[in-house]
Order: sequence, then C-alpha cells, then structure tokens
Amino acid sequence: MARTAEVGGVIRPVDGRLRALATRTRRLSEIARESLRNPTTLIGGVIVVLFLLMALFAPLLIEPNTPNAYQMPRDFSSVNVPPGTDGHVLGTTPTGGDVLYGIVWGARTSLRLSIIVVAITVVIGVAVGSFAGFLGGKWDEVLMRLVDVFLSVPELIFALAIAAVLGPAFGNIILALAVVFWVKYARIIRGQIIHVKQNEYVDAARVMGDKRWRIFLKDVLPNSITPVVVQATVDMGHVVLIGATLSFIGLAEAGLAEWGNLVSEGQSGIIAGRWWVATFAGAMVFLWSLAFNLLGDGLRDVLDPKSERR
Amino acid sequence: MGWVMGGSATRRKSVLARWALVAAALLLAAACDGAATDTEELGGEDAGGDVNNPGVFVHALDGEPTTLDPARAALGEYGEQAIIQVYEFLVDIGPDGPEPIPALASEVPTEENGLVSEDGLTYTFPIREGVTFHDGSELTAEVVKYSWDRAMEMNLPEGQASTLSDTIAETRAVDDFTFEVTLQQPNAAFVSSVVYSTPAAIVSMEAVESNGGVTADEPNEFMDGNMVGTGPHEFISWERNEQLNFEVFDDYWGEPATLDARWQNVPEESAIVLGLRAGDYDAIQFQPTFAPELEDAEGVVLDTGGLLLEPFQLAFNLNIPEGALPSGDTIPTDFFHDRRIRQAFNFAFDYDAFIDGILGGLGEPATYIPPGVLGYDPDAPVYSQDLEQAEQLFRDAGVWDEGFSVSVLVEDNPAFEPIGLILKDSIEALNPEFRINVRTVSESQFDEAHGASPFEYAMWIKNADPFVDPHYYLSTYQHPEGEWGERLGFANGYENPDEIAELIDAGFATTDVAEREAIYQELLPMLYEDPMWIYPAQEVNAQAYREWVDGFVYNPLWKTLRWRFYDKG
Amino acid sequence: MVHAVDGVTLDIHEGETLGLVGETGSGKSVTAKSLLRLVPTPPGVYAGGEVSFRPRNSGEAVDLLRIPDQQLRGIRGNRIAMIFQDPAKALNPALSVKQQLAEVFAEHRSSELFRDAKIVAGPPGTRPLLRRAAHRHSTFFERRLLDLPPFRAMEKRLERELDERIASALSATRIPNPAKVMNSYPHELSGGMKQRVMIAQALACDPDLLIADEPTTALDVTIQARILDLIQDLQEQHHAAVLYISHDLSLVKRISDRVSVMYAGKLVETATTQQLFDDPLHPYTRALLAAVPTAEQARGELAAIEGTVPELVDPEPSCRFHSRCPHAGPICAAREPQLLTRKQQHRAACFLYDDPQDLGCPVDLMPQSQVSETQ
Amino acid sequence: MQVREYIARRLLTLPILMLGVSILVFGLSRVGGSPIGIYIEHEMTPAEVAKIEERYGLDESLPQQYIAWLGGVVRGDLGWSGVSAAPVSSIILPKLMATMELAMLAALIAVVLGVSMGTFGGARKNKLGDHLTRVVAISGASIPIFWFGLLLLIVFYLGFGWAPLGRADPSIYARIGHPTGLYTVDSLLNLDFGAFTDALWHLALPAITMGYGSTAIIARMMRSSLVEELGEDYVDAARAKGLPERLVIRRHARRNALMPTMTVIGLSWGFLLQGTVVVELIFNWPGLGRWMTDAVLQGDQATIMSYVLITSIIFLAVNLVVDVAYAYLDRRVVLGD
Repeated sequence: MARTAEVGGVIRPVDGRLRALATRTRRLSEIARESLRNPTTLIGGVIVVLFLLMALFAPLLIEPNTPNAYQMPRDFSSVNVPPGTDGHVLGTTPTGGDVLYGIVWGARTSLRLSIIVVAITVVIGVAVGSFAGFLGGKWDEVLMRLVDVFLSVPELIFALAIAAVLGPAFGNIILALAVVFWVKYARIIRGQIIHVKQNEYVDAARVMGDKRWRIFLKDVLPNSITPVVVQATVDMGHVVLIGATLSFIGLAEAGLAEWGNLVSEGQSGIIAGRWWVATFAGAMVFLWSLAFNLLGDGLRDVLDPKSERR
Repeated sequence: MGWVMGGSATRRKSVLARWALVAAALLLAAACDGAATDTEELGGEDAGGDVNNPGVFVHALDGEPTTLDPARAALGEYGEQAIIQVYEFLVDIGPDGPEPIPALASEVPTEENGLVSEDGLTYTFPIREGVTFHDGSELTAEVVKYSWDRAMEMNLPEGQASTLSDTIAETRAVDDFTFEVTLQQPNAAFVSSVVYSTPAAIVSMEAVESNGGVTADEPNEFMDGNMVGTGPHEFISWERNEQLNFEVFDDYWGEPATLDARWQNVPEESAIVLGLRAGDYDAIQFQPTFAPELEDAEGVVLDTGGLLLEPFQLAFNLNIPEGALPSGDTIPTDFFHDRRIRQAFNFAFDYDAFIDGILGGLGEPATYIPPGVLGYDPDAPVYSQDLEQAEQLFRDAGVWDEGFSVSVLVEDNPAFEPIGLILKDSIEALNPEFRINVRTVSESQFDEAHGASPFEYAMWIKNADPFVDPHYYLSTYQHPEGEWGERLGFANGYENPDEIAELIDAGFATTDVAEREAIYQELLPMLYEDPMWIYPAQEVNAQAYREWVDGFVYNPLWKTLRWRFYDKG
Repeated sequence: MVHAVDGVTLDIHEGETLGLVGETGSGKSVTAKSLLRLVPTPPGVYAGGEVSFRPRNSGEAVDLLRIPDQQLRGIRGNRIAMIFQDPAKALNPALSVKQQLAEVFAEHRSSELFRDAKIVAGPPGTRPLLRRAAHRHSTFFERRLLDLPPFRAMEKRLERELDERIASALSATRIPNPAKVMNSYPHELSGGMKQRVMIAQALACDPDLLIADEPTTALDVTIQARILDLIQDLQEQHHAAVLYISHDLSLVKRISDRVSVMYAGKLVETATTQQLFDDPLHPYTRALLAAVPTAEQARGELAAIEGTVPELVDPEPSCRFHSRCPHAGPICAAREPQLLTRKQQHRAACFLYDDPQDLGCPVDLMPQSQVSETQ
Repeated sequence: MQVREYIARRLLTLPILMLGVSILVFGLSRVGGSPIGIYIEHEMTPAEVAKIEERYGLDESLPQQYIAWLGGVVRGDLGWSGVSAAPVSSIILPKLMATMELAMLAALIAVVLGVSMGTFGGARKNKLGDHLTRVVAISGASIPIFWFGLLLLIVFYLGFGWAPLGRADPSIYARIGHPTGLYTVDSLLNLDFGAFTDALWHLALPAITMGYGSTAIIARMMRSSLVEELGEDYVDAARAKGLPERLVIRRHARRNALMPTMTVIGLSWGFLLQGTVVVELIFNWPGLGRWMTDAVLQGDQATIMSYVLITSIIFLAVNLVVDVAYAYLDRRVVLGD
C-alpha cells in the first residue's frame, strides 16, 4: 500500500528531516548558481562580497580608533579638510573626523546593523508566524491582524516614530528597525504552515502522532528557507538604507562611524563647497543597498517571479 | 535684572530641522551667482535703488514663536522677539543705553521726580494720553492694570508671570491716566527688569475680553496666535512654519515706522546665510559659526564685535539619586563630590578644539562672570588644557587605575554635541580605562530630563541663560542654594559652601559698584579652585545685515532687532 | 540544449486532415508552434529545417522559418490559423469577443473593409487612423478626432461592416445570438462557447491551413464531440487543410485522413489512418494502440507504457524509444533509425524494418522481432 | 467570493485596522515616557511642570489618556502641535494638501516610468535592455532619497541654477486664491497659467526624487507580470492572428500585466509617503513630511502621532481603493487570501 511507504518515511523523522533540509540547501545553492548567471545579480554579488571584505578587514585597512573603534577619530585641528590633504585621503568632517575611516568602519557598522536586525526579525517573525499558523483559529486571527496593523504604517515612518521616541542611539535604531521588519517573516512562515497543514501527507503524519515541532522542522522550515533567504537578502540592504535615513534625519548616536550620520554631518557643508563628506558616504549607502537588492532580486527572479505580490 | 540677549533663542531652536533647506540655501547660492538677473526677478526693485523687497523689512530667523502671548512666552522664546515689535511697555530701552526711557508711561519713575515713594515700595506711572491699540481701543491706566493682573492671574507655567508676582504686592489704576504699583520689598532693578519684562507688555483689554477673557492656568488661544498692542508695527498674519507678517501702524503715537516687516522662518542656518548674501533678507539671525561665509560677501555688513552673554556650560551632578544613572555608568553617586575630579575634568577638556575647531575662532574662553558684566575680571584664573595636571588629579583622587565610565546628556545641536565629543575624546585619550558616553537626545527629551528633579544623569551640556547683572549668574549657577546649586547638590562638594553663599549674597546686598567688584574679585578664584562646571567657551554675538539697511541700530538688551528703526534704499 | 523537436517532417495537403499523436511532452505543441514560428527565441532556437507553405491562391511556396516578420504576419491568422488547447487561456480576458475578432479583420482584411465601408479617400492619415480605430487601439486624441465629421461617418460605416463580419463569423460556428456574444468578455462564456469563438476567429480569414492543438482536451466530453463535428464541417466548407494534434488516438482515428506519431521530439511513424490502426509498424505505436482504453475501461488518457520519456538534453544519436522498447537491440542505443517508407504511404523509423547489411551492422546487434513476455 | 462580499469584508476590517494603528501610535508615544517634553522649558520647576501635565491631561491614567485622545481624534481634535504652536487640526489641511500634491505627481511619475520600464524590460527578458532597466529600477529602490535629492540639488541648483525651491514663488503664490490647497489646481481654477507653470516648476525636482524611488516596485512587478503574461496562450494566439509584436505587447500582454501591477501601486504609496519625510526636508516643501521631521527632532509627540495616524489612514485607504478596483477590473482575480 502506497501510504504505508510514506508513513514509513515519517517513522524515521530525523532521517527525513535531514534529507529534506539537505535537499533544500542543495536547491538553494543551485538557485544561487543559477541566479549568478544573470549579470546584474552577479554585479550585486560582487559588490556585496567587496563590502563584506571591507567590513571584516576594516581593522587591517585602517587602524581602529581607541577606545571605541566605531567612534570617528576626531582631529579638531583639521576640520573640513578637502580630500587629498595629507593623512585624510577623502577629507574630514566638520568635527575633524576622517571620511575614509567613516567609510571603512561604516561598512562594519552597516554589517553589524543589518545582521543584528535581520537575525532578530527572522527569529521573531518565525516565532510569531509559527504560533499563528499552528495554533490557528482565534490566535491566528489576532496575530495576523496585528501583522496587518504593523503593515499599515509605512516602514520608514514607523521606524522614525519609534526611534524618535527612544532617542538617538545606535541601539535604538536597531530596536526601531527590528520592530518594523519582523512582520514579513511572520507572514512567510505562517503562509507556509497553512500550506503544509492543508497537505494530506501531514495529516497522515498527524495520525501517527507526529509532534508539531517535527512537522515544523521537517516540512515547514525546509520549504520556508528559500523565501526567507530572499527576504533576508533584500532586508540586509533595506535595513541599512532606512537606518541611514534615520541617522540623516538626526537620530544617530553622536560621533558614530556610520554612513547616514556622515551624510547628515556633511550636508550643511555642501553649499560652502564641501561636497566630499555627503557625497562619499551617501554613495556607500547607495551601493550597499543596491548590491543587496540586485542579489535579492536575482534570487527572487529565479525562485518565484510572483512572490512580490502579497 | 533678567535681561536676555538674542542668542538664547538661536541656541534653543537651532536644532529645528537643521537639515531642512540646504535646498533653499543652494537656491540662494545659485541666486548669488547669477545675482543681477535674480535680484531683478525676485525683488522687482525700482530702477533707482538697488533694494530687494522694497517697503518690507525681511528678517530671517531660524525658528518661529510657540506663542505670541506675553503672558505665556517663556524666557528666550522666539515669541519674545515678535512681542517686542508689536506690544509696548510702560518704559522702553533706547538704542543707546541701558537706561529706561519713557514709553507708554510718559515719565520714568525715579526718586528724584517723586514718582517712587521714599520707602521705595510704591511706583507711580503717569500713562501717556491719546494712545490707541491696533484694534482701535484706547490706552488707559485700567488697561495697564488689566494687562499686568492678567499675566499674574493666568500664571502660566511656561510664561514669566513670576517676574511680576514675585515682586508686586498690589496694582492700582488711580485715575484714567495714573497707574500705581506697590512692591513687596524695595527693588532697585524694578523698572529695568520687571517693568521691561515680557509679561509686563500692555495688551488690548478689549481684544482679550472679547476673545475668551482671562482664566487662571489656562492659555488663551486667541492671544497665542494674535497680537493686539500699541506698537509701531501691527500684526497681520502668521503662516505657520513659514512667516509672520507685520504692517506699519499708522496711528502710532510716536515716531512711526517706515517699513512693513516680515519674519521669515528659515530653519536651516546655511540657507539663512545664503539668503542674506543673495539679498532676499535684509537682516538675519544666525549661528556665529557661519560668519566666515559672510566675511567677504558683497553688500553685507558683518559685525562680530561683542560676545553673547551665554557661556556654554557642562554641569557636574553632585546629587545623583541612587540607582538612577544609565546602566553603563560605573561611577559612584558621590563621584563629583571630589573637588580633584572636577578640577581634573576642567584641566582635561580641550578648549582650543572647541574654540578654534568647532566655533571657527569665533569664541573666547569663558568664566563665571562673562565679560561686559559687572565684576568681570580679565585677570581671574581661567582653565586651559593641562593633561599632566589632569592625570595627577585623577591619580590623587584614586580613580586612575580603576577608571570610570560616565554618561553626559546632550541636546542634539551642532554646538552642544561637539562639546560632548570633545569631552569624550579629551578624557578617553588620557586613559583607556576612562569612558564618556555622549547621550544625544532631542530638545524636548533634554528639557524633560533637565527639568526633572533630581536630575538623573551625572553631567549635562547646555548654555547659560544670559543676564545683565552678575548676581543672576552667580545665584543661578554657583550659589549652593541657588536654582542649580540646590538641584545639583553643590553643598555636597564645595569645600566652603557657606563662605561662597555668603559672598554671593553679599555681592547683591550692596548697590555700591566698587564694593561689589571687590567681593566678586574675592569669589572668582574660589570658584576656580572649586569648579562646579566646565565652561568650554563663550560665543561671539554676530550681527549681519544688508548694506542698504539705513539706520541700523542694535541694543543687546532688546533681545532682537527693532524693525521700527530701520529703513532701506 | 533541449532538442524538443528534432527532424520532424510533416506534409499536409489541401482539404486533408493530418492527425499528430503522441504522449504529453512529446513535442506536438512545439511542432505546431514552430510552424508559425511562435516558439520564443531565446530561449528557443530554430537550429535548422524548413516549413514550406504554398498558399492555395498564389502557388508560390515560402519557407515560413526564413521569411521576414512582415510577410510571416501576413500569413499568420490569414493563411494559417491556429486553435489552441484551452480556449479559456487563449482568449485575452481583458478584451471583448468583438475586440478580439476585430483584430483579425483589421489586420488582414482592412482593404476589403475599407472598400465595403465605402471609405475611398480622405485627408492624409485617414486610413491609419481608421485602421487603429478598427483595432480598437486609438489614442485619446484620435478618439476625439473620430467624433468629428467626416471621420465620424466613416468610422460608423467601418464599425457596421466589422460588426457584420464578426457576427457572420460567429454564426458560422453555430453560436446562438452572435450579437450578444460579440459584446461579451471571455469569462462570461462557457468553455464550449469560448472554443467556438476561437474557431470563428481562426476561420475568419478562410485560412488554407488550420492547426488545431488539442482543441477539445479542455472541454467537457459532451461538448468535445460537437466541437469535433464543427471542425470537420467547417473544414469541408472551407476546403482547408487541418493539422489535428491530440494525444487521444480514438479522436484522431475519427477525424484524420492520415496520422503521424511523435515520440520524444521525433516522428516515429506516418501512415493513413486505416494503415496505422490496422497495421502499426513502430513498437511505440503498437504500445500506444495497446494502451487505448477498451470498452470496459473509461475513455480518456493513454494507459501507461512502462518507463518514462527520456530527457532531451543533448541526446546521443539513438532511437529515443530504445530504453522502453521490448524489441531493442544494441544498435538502437547506438544509432538513430531513419524515417523511411516501409510500405505504401507508410513510413516508420525503426531498425526492425532495416536490412542489417544496408546498415553494415551484425545481425546480433539488431532488434528482435520476437519478444519473450517477461511480465 | 463575490466582489461585493470582498469589499464588504475589506471595509469591515478597515476600522479594526485603524483602531489597531491608533493603539500602536498611542502606545508608541508613551513608550519613552510622558510626551510632556515639547510643552515645557528647561527652567521650569516641578510644580510648573505639574500644571502643564494637568493642562494636557497627562496626569491621568494611560487608558484614560488614550480614550480622551481617541475621542478627540474622532471629533477631529488631534491635540496641540508643539512645533507649530497651534492645534493640529487648524494647521494640518494646507500641509496635507501640499504633501498630497507632491505625492500624486510623484506617483504619476512612478507609474509612468515604472510601467514603461517594466514593459521594456519584460519584453526583452534577459537581454541587455532588461538588465539595464533592472539596474535603473532597482537603483531607485536602493538610492537613499536624502542623497539623491542632494545630488539633484547640487546639479540643478548649484550647477545650472535652473529650478526654484520650496513650493512656490511667494509673490505668485500670493496673487491667486487657494480654494483646494493644491497649487496646480488652484492656479488652473484661477486661469493663471504663469502660476501653473511656477507650481509645476517647483514640483518637478522633489516629485522626480520621490517618484524615482517608487519606480522600482512598479517596474519590477510590471516586468515580472509581463514576462508571465507573455508566456500565456492568448499572447501566442494574438501572434498567431498575425498581429505585430508591438500590438501584441501593448494591447494584449501589457493590458493584463497592468492588473497585478495595480496592486503594488498601492504598496508604492507607502514608499512615496515615507519619501515625503526626507524629500520635504531637503526641498523645503511645506508639507506633512517636514512637519514630521521637525516634530521628531523636537520630540513633539502630538504631531508625530497625528502624522503617523494620518499617513496610515491614507495608506490604508489607497490600498483599499486599489484592491477593490483590482477586484472589479481584473476578471481573473481570485479573491481572498
């Protein structure tokens, strides 16, 4: 009987789970390879790698400021120095910060910001999404309405309002972004669970007394990996873009080596011809965000061209 | 003697969208380049004069009032700068000096002219006849009494009614044109600091009564958004966040103004500066850090002569509540009780970085009594950076090896934040175990924390309020029982709190100038030895206006420009 | 590189119906689309071959794969028309029936339309303007212009003429109340009606060749028969050649004069209907016929043949059926059999009918005609 | 599901969503403690602060404050804006109109650009043109608006001195009436074409800056749905009819691809609305966005709350309209989740 064979597979869940995960992971790498065939995705990927290298090897590129390397080194005796002045390849800010330092260590700040935010939001999103999906009924309704409420406020505005309440600090920007970004992951996971729940095959597993977490590990998680990875890739760029915007508006921690902060510091100098601070730092935000977007878009294209639809 | 100077408002509101409007700035920059054509288009000036916006005096400020009601406007609030153009007081201060001159009172009361009683408690003001308000109503002694009583009765927390209610025992309208005041106790500064204070402005009784009247503790919405006074300019309209419009009041009792006026709200500093360069504005209020942009500007007059009487201050909290400090702070609550630590901070701070780097040279080292104020002593000791001494003092205090971490609360502002950063860099460079966390917050968050008692941070950065009499600086900022002395617990730190308190009190008890100076000369070194603040610097007071402005006069006591005096073309 | 269709040779004559059979994925539809050059390039590549088409009236044969786009468009929908598998998908959901049929007339019959509508001359640009109007593709300003005389009257006449033609095309497919159907949108019509509309659209210009790609698969069984009859009747009226593509042997048997069998992108057998069903040569055809549902079984899909269709990625030269063929010998995996005439009008591609000597192949490598039943 | 039923359900959930947003907004404003900061000055004594608390009802319990605030919102009283020194309700309309005018033009630019770029790319899938449009479109979504705006300013104001800034030339603005608050419409109503040109001229750069940011969402959606539609049978059928490729794409594929693209136009509104915050700051546009940044920098909670609430309502309303329109227009749409 055909069903026995299937149930037999369920009886050895670890095996099946691993196999499913392995398949998914293999599929992911295939997808990656396929996406990179698209030249734009490849460009995105290359820029991402360059940024990651810059962030990882920042201490080798420029000696870190002490005691806190994420603070700009300030030389108040040479403020607003143009690019090429000795010791300041890309010039300095109005508080004497070296722009090159800000660019290089800003990459590290951006990496820190995006990884922390994406990690937090994926965890929260997966947790809320699974609750809603598995508990179903009223819980699902309530949690999904909550998600809808969160989606009713445009991202930047929401994050801006939160950050404004919390005050200017790097930690607060992380918090604000985390509060805003988790909802998409909750939707992805919940959708996947609903999908799996409707699957007859899982009913069979349920009959055999399979635990929810097993279903989750075995069916939901492997199926969700790809959309979550794509969303996370896009968010890696998006987080930095919105974070920089918040910094620009004035919610950055004082003296932090962060690109948005640099643009905001350099902005008022533009009229006096001091273009370098805002231009270089802004270009970094743009490139970072563009690279992750190209990469994410390429992945999405290969996976499911329709997934942009809600 | 609370007179205030213009910079205060600048400082307070300059945070306001400091990003906004580079754009406007850029436009104006473009306008500068193509000046000839642009001015023609924009100004539509006549062929003869080279004047933009003829007939209107355009004054660009980096913010706008939160209220226009003299009973509600706070000290240093933008509203005060509009109120002084439209409302008048019983006395005024002329362009030339600090002495009060007659305004709505036809005579300034003195003991000589018999209008001040011998005990110094009763002041009689003869009220000028034939003065009409902008709404057509007549000025009488009753209206004067009404105006003063109104402010005291409303007693709005943000307003300055206490200036009146703390000194006045009774007000009386003796007859239609005689107004009498009885004080609680003699006050030599009554006319200059109380009669000429914002809540003492004379408002139209008719306007108030027909628009909600007076209710204790309740703001009057009409008066918040309108002004009905007797002054040379009449309030016309307020386009929120854009501009306020004023016109010449034709029935003015005195020398009428020649130009209508416009208050242009331009939140972005650089835009203000460029607007002046382009000739769109006739005069501006601006951050002195932008002065270099104006130095060579054609057609612009720049005056950086004086100093603002608002030294920057960095406070030590000697009254830290248990468990209140931010989690990262490692200092004990009595950290700043140790005089050596306060001295060490004073020696560590890089004053040159602030004055030469951030202020671009437009500042001077500051001390406990600013220059120009009675008691200022050029020879009084002033801190300058001395890292060896700082290290020695930290070692002596026993915090060198262990180190510390402390947060300083700063308002998000282009001048305050760098002070925090300089402090951070100065202290952290001394010793890797030392940590300063600069906590930048929005203006309202700062005000909230700053207004909380007890204050929940170890340090804060702000600028002092400006006063004309040294006593107010000393009592507000140095006296162990003064406003800040009490809140920050100076009594816990002063070696001799009683001696300092006695000296400060003694300096106010006498009216003899020489005697006061002698007292302050004794006091200043004591404050230097036992510092409760760091004074990073004092900014210059910069004025800039177009060359075509005729009759430019300015008295720091006005708090702002007085449009009535200016003409152009 | 996927060789979806490889070395397929079909010939259809006027008034004839050729059935093309094969399993799903055997390349029938690609073949049909290739005839009209509808396979998108890229990713598709026309690696070689020709589609030679000689219209009834001109007598000049052209290679549809090589003629310029312009000329091809003149043939598509006009001389060669196509009926798609699923009428629900092949009709544009956003356009009314009338709009979709009007396109055909506007594209291929504009001069007749103009003539019949008595539009002789006008200001310069009148014709393009009206053609766009007939296409329902006027811009906002053109529509305003069309409200003005003399365009207004011309457009009215044109409209009337179009309506007439569309209505008659629809009624030819026995659609009741064509005037109403004309103004409907596809989703308002039943499946059978939609297919009738498709057929009306295909036959609107009286084509020489009609390609019917599984025209009844998506329809209810009851309607299938009627549509089939309709196609047959119309074919007789129009004397068109029909290429009838299906996986359903019984349908093909009923409608076709001749039948070609496709397997994995290659033709394996071509014969008259009679011959093919009576005496199939190719093992695949035999397997197919064996799998045809008998009276006891339900009609429908082909019953399964053991094994699966091989992948068509860079195929080795071989008989593509060899892995599933009960007769397969070593040569079948090594060389490709040719589609040769084995009997009169009967061609098959199988080594069973080849002489080992002609091939230069040892006999023991040849396929075996006798198969031991293992199952 | 029937279209009518679907709309009814959407309309029913709308108030629930708005209530949720109001709780969110209110809760947010109280997370950092009392919103009193904007109303007080730093010299005030605790007693004076207490008086202000009483005046604004901040001494009551949070639920009471929420109900009072919500009641006010329902009555149209959005509280006292500290940054504008006036009741929110009295000053919000002109700002809203200024923002809407900008956002609508930007949306127009985004739709036109997005649809044409998406069509261009989709019709040339995986060819050079596709890659180029993809990079251009995604650049829009990646470019920091504040930076892009600055670049435009540097080029067009500093460099060429072409266009003006702010919303209007004050003298021209003053010479016409403003019945609608939309300056372009007002100038047309006044039949003042000089003013109309002036309005458009002022709108151009900020609208382009904002519109470009939203282009990507639309272009990407347009491209992918066009690619999808081009694989549909009816496209082959249209080609088989002998239609030229141009018509096949424009008349057949694009028309259907536009339908799903419509839904993301609603989403792109969110992008536009959030773009106003930065664009208005940079271009000195006297709208809601600049008001919001002022409020953020000064910690004016009443203004922030009003802004977030209004923005969300606009966002929800636009999305509702778009979805309903979509439900009506696309005959293949499957309603529900």
